[in-house]
Amino acid sequence: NIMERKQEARNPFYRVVEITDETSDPEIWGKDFPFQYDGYKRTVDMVRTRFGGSEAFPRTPSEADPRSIVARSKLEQDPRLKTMWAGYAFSRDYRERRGHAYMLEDQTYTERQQVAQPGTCLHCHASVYAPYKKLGGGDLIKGFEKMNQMSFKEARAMVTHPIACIDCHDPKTMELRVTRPGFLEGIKALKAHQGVKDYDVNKMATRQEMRSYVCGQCHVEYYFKGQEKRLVYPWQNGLKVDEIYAYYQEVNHKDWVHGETGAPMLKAQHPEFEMYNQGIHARSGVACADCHMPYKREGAFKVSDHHVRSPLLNINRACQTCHKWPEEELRERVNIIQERTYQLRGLAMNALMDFIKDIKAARTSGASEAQLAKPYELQRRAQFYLDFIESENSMGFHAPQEAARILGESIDFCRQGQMSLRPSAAAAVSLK
Amino acid sequence: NIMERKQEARNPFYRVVEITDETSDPEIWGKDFPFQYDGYKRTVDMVRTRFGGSEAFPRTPSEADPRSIVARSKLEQDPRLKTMWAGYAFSRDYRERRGHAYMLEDQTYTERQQVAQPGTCLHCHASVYAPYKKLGGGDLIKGFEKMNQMSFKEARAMVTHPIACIDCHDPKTMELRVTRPGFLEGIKALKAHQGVKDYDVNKMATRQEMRSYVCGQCHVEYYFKGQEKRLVYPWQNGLKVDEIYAYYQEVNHKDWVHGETGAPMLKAQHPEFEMYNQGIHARSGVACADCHMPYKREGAFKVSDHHVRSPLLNINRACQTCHKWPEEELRERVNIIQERTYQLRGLAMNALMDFIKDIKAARTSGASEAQLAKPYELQRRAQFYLDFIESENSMGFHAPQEAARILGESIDFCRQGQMSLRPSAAAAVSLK
Amino acid sequence: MKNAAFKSGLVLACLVGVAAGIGGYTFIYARGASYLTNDARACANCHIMDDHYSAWIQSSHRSVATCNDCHTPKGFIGKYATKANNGFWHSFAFTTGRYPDPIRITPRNRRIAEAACLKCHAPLVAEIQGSHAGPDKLSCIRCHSTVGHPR
Ligand code: HEC
Ligand code: HEC
Ligand code: HEC
Ligand code: HEC
Ligand code: HEC
Ligand code: HEC
Ligand code: HEC
Ligand code: HEC
Ligand code: HEC
Ligand code: HEC
Ligand code: HEC
Ligand code: HEC
Ligand code: HEC
Ligand code: HEC
Ligand SMILES: [Ca+2]
Ligand SMILES: [Ca+2]
Repeated sequence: NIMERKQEARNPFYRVVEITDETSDPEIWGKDFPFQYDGYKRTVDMVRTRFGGSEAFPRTPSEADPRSIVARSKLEQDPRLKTMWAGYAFSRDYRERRGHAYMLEDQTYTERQQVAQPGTCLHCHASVYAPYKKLGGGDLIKGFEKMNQMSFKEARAMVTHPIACIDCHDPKTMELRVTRPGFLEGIKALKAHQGVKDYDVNKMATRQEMRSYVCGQCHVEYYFKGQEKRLVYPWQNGLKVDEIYAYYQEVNHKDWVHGETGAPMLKAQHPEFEMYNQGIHARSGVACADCHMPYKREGAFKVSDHHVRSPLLNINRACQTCHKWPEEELRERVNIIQERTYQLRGLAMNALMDFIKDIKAARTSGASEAQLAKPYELQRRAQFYLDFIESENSMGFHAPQEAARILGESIDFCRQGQMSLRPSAAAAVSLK
Repeated sequence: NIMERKQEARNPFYRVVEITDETSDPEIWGKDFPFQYDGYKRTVDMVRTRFGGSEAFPRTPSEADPRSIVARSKLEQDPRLKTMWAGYAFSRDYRERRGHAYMLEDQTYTERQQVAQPGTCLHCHASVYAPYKKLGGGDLIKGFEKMNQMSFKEARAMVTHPIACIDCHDPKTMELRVTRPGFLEGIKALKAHQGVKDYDVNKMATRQEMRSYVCGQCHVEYYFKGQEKRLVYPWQNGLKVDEIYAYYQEVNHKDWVHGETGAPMLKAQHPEFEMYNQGIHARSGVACADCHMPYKREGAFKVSDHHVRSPLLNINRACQTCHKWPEEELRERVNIIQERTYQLRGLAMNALMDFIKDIKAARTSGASEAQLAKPYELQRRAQFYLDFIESENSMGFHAPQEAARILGESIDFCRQGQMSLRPSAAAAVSLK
Repeated sequence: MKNAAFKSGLVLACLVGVAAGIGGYTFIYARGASYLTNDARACANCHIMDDHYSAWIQSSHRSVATCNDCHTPKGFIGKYATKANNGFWHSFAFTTGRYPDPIRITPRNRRIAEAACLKCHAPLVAEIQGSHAGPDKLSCIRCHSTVGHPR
């Protein structure tokens, strides 16, 4: 009713409880900000879209894994993934992502844990801000470094909540802030590369940038560096797949050795932030939050929808502020982009399977390490490029042409790799 | 002065001379529509952009070719094109397109004419509307069929002007109309495929559609069918490259036999209309004319800029009404799309060169027709896909992701073709 | 569909005088009288029009066209009929909070806005309009949708 509406308009931030920099529990924050808290809680919803969202699969809880509902297994949807990641934990269990509410339990119970994992993992799956500071005696980075070196089990005992308000917000001003060392250091390296010295994201970023940076804290490619298992975002040369690959070549890192070919491999994980930055929306200053947390009218004032989810489940608010097209049309536009990406991804996947088969054949017919050097480098590269799209969660939408370009190159690397293992068409005859 | 403007305003189409359906000469139309005529004449300008526009190259006129200025040779820019089109007229002379004013002379004097060409060619390079009707005794289609079967020389004598007003406009109402049999029949076949019976473009198209269809009269892929050299637009299955290729397979057409490999080839030509239709602008109802003939203020009126050219030479009018970004930013956006396309196009071109080399090698080392069947089909397909982007004149802009997807597939076809010519990695050893 | 039936049902209810209840209160409260003026601020009485108001302030038209110039048709009758219609539905929607967000222009009001351009620009576009009529008339909004309030 109108009376209320005018009321609300006057005092948006009416506090009932005090919140400190130690308050991890979102329920407490929720007392002051009920609208946001309500949205936040709704991230438990599981609804599918053609390529996104998530689907609830019931399972019988076990001692080891008490979850009665999990997201769909990507490995079962496309068994080629098992060959792609042979010898790596991802070949055991890899599922569709789902809402933020699940991040901690999904990480705790994934079968990937059957391989010993470090405490580092929690950086992106739990509300670690307060725990880090506690562990570091007030020093965030120290705490981060300590937890990285613990075992997952050990570290897991120190956290309680999945991502919470405190991980993105300053409790006093409610302004956005970056709390993740991985991003603090990653963006600093990136800016340095771009010629900006000593970049401090929390001091120097614009508000609109922060609306993406808070997501970039986790939705990025990463690796664990050295014995200290330090979490590093490989952005020193830039955010493009080619620049990231170049970085890994320089530091000569490998995540694992391929189980079927023996090549030194790299795993790409959810480079949403990197791919988004190659797209037209990023260039247009559109932030992750604009689409994934669009404004929502609650009474007289607008709040950000904290039910972070697929924008396709919320097209009116997520897209129609900027695009006056009917909902159906917008859905179809996304669909065209995603289907195109999916088709090319399928071709790249086939090329990779052929290539892996060839390397295996070459090894069994006694190819030397020297002969395998080139194929190995090509598999490493082809697969990283393909994985960069496979593990990116928008099926190409965040940067349609770039996604297609990367897949095209991946195909080329695979096929050239196969070629390098075969005698030339002419030579074939003169072979012994 | 104001008084006059008011005058003009009341009857925009104030005529000083009468124009009939036989009036081919644009100068006469220009008396009634000076603004449009002025723009039309300016298509002689030659200005470059990174990938478009055109550049004036002086040459010493000869008996055979009196032109003192020509556009840059694409064959010299990238000699791989000569190998790609070996054995076909395009390997002799292929230049950058330039303004409409040049269409007739460029066609008349291209060295491609050293191979006998049919009268059909004129369909898209001259104002043939009146000549067709004359030749057909009032029947456009009859005239078209007759001219197709003449030699180029013979037919050339029947036309005087490059494209003129009459080719796109109804002289009475000045409304747009399609005058080209190739498009009339092509769009009819396409609509039939989409379930629309007896489609008559001049009766059934919306005005906005016509703002693209008039361009689709010529900026399309085509081939000459049978002995009658009938001009046909291969749209029976749709406008996508895959659908067009499928059509050529069905009618089992070939443009020429490849000079170095002996494969039965297809040539793709300027599929602007087809590619544009795969892009976001077409979906958004943006017409060719919106970007290539944007409105322009002339005195008291807005008129369509009849200086048809690269929008990058006119970003302010061509783009900024819809996109409120700075001119530099818009140029950069196009550049990013085009550079990405260009990079992938380079990779596809290399793949094709490798493939052609392999087929040649296989032939010299005595491969049988049977062994060559598969490589031939793959070269035909790979090359048609690559050519579909190479000969499309926006370097990917009209449909960025689709362009990348097509190039990605082209690479895959080439590399698989190479593979098909080589013994398997394992088999290699057991070879004799 | 359901919504439509609902609306008509409500229109009836108003005739019976319920409107005097909610509608009436809103009318006075939201300075309904000013709704009948050409003052753009009248529209901004509703916070949900704020965005458009502040955008309009920055638009090329702020000094030349008010909301009503673009959102009401030519002529006295049409103008006030539309105002009554929008006024009622906007008040109603506002009071009940039943409306799409972001707000979407209705086809009717879109046509009105289209036509409004010609109120002032007819001469300028006479030539590009040419002999076209009806659905084939040039849509201005296709290219100039933001002249009144940039997005
Ligand atoms: C212009 C709108 C837009 C922007 C900006 C955007 N996204 Fe997305 N995002 C989408 C769409 C559309 C999808 C596809 C959703 C689907 O397939 O259901 C998507 C998918 C995703 C997914 C998978 C969601 C799911 O339900 O599976 C994640 C995760 C994601 N985006 C994160 C990000 C991050 C992080 C950023 C910023 C770095 C970002 N997005 C920027 C529109 C956007
Ligand atoms: C602390 C790390 C972290 C931060 C910060 C973060 N995310 Fe996530 N996000 C995750 C994890 C982990 C998952 C997967 C949870 C699971 O599958 O159990 C996820 C899932 C998602 C999904 C998929 C939801 C679904 O229903 O499928 C979307 C969309 C998403 N995040 C977007 C965002 C956006 C937008 C932001 C910033 C506003 C953001 N995330 C910030 C870690 C994070
Ligand atoms: C840099 C941030 C980051 C780190 C570090 C990280 N994750 Fe995640 N994780 C994410 C994001 C973002 C998602 C959601 C997007 C997706 O599923 O691709 C996710 C999804 C998941 C999921 C659900 C989907 C799936 O893969 O089955 C599991 C399980 C998971 N992570 C386990 C782990 C484990 C185990 C580790 C440590 C070895 C780890 N994560 C480290 C960010 C991270
Ligand atoms: C993944 C990051 C993330 C988490 C977690 C998060 N928020 Fe936010 N929140 C945002 C973003 C992004 C905005 C928009 C800020 C801006 O526009 O400057 C926002 C805005 C807000 C605002 C300002 C008003 C509004 O709605 O725009 C409040 C209040 C708020 N959040 C409260 C909360 C509370 C309470 C929680 C926990 C229940 C929470 N947030 C959790 C990202 C987050
Ligand atoms: C805050 C504004 C904003 C939001 C929100 C937004 N977009 Fe966009 N979108 C843009 C801009 C700006 C462009 C670039 C074209 C331009 O400059 O007009 C664009 C371009 C696009 C394109 C064409 C580019 C391409 O990659 O093909 C598509 C499709 C698109 N948006 C879909 C969406 C969808 C779907 C959503 C919601 C999930 C969305 N947009 C949300 C502003 C936005
Ligand atoms: C949204 C704007 C837009 C639309 C719509 C559009 N084009 Fe283009 N077109 C461009 C741009 C930008 C280029 C690149 C120009 C350059 O590289 O200098 C281009 C390039 C071209 C070129 C090469 C021009 C040159 O100078 O080399 C031709 C020919 C062309 N377009 C024809 C068409 C046709 C025919 C249609 C409709 C079927 C069409 N275009 C639709 C924007 C557009
Ligand atoms: C009768 C056939 C025909 C029609 C109709 C036609 N074109 Fe062309 N167009 C050509 C030919 C032929 C050339 C190349 C001329 C040359 O290179 O000598 C050309 C060149 C161009 C160029 C390149 C100009 C430059 O400076 O590089 C553009 C842009 C273009 N056309 C756009 C259009 C648009 C837009 C339309 C419709 C409004 C259109 N054309 C209608 C045949 C046609
Ligand atoms: C279906 C319409 C169409 C037909 C038929 C056609 N052209 Fe063209 N031609 C074009 C268009 C459009 C362009 C400009 C775009 C480009 O250059 O790719 C062009 C460009 C040219 C050019 C200038 C650029 C170049 O290729 O060097 C020459 C020369 C030319 N055509 C010769 C011919 C000859 C000879 C024939 C007959 C064998 C012919 N054309 C048949 C539409 C056509
Ligand atoms: C390649 C096609 C083409 C040619 C050739 C052409 N026009 Fe146009 N003309 C157009 C298009 C497209 C429009 C926009 C029509 C519409 O919006 O309905 C147009 C519009 C017009 C208009 C309406 C007012 C305006 O400017 O929008 C006039 C008058 C006109 N042209 C005169 C001419 C004259 C005179 C010539 C010859 C000197 C000519 N045209 C040649 C395509 C062409
Ligand atoms: C009549 C309106 C109109 C004109 C003129 C226009 N555009 Fe667009 N453009 C759009 C629409 C609509 C979209 C799709 C996104 C959306 O819905 O906002 C778009 C999308 C884009 C995109 C993003 C899609 C992609 O392929 O990455 C770019 C870049 C773009 N336009 C550039 C241009 C350039 C450059 C010009 C001028 C040569 C131009 N546009 C002319 C309306 C227009
Ligand atoms: C009583 C509060 C209020 C006032 C005063 C108001 N509006 Fe609105 N307006 C609304 C609401 C609520 C909506 C959403 C209605 C819907 O979409 O059903 C709306 C929607 C609109 C729309 C888009 C939906 C449609 O009906 O086409 C337009 C246009 C509009 N208003 C213009 C105006 C103009 C012009 C004025 C001033 C003459 C004005 N409004 C004054 C509350 C108001
Ligand atoms: C110069 C003309 C013009 C003026 C002045 C103008 N508008 Fe609009 N308005 C439009 C047009 C055109 C649209 C339709 C935009 C579209 O559909 O893309 C529109 C749409 C709207 C909408 C529907 C939502 C949307 O954005 O599409 C609202 C609400 C609205 N106007 C309110 C107002 C208010 C309030 C004012 C005065 C502060 C105002 N307008 C002034 C032309 C104008
Ligand atoms: C009440 C009269 C009036 C109405 C109604 C009106 N205009 Fe205008 N418009 C003007 C005047 C006067 C100017 C010149 C103002 C200036 O130069 O800043 C103008 C300027 C413009 C301009 C050039 C400045 C710019 O924003 O690019 C455009 C385009 C325009 N109008 C389009 C429209 C469209 C489209 C509509 C309908 C949605 C419309 N106008 C409705 C009076 C009007
Ligand atoms: C296809 C895009 C398009 C459409 C549709 C369109 N315009 Fe424009 N309009 C333009 C462009 C481009 C300019 C800039 C012309 C210039 O700068 O010379 C313009 C300029 C204008 C101006 C400012 C003229 C000046 O310089 O003062 C007005 C007023 C205007 N248009 C009104 C309209 C009206 C009214 C309609 C509908 C009948 C309309 N426009 C339809 C593209 C369009
Ligand atoms: Ca990694
Ligand atoms: Ca052809």
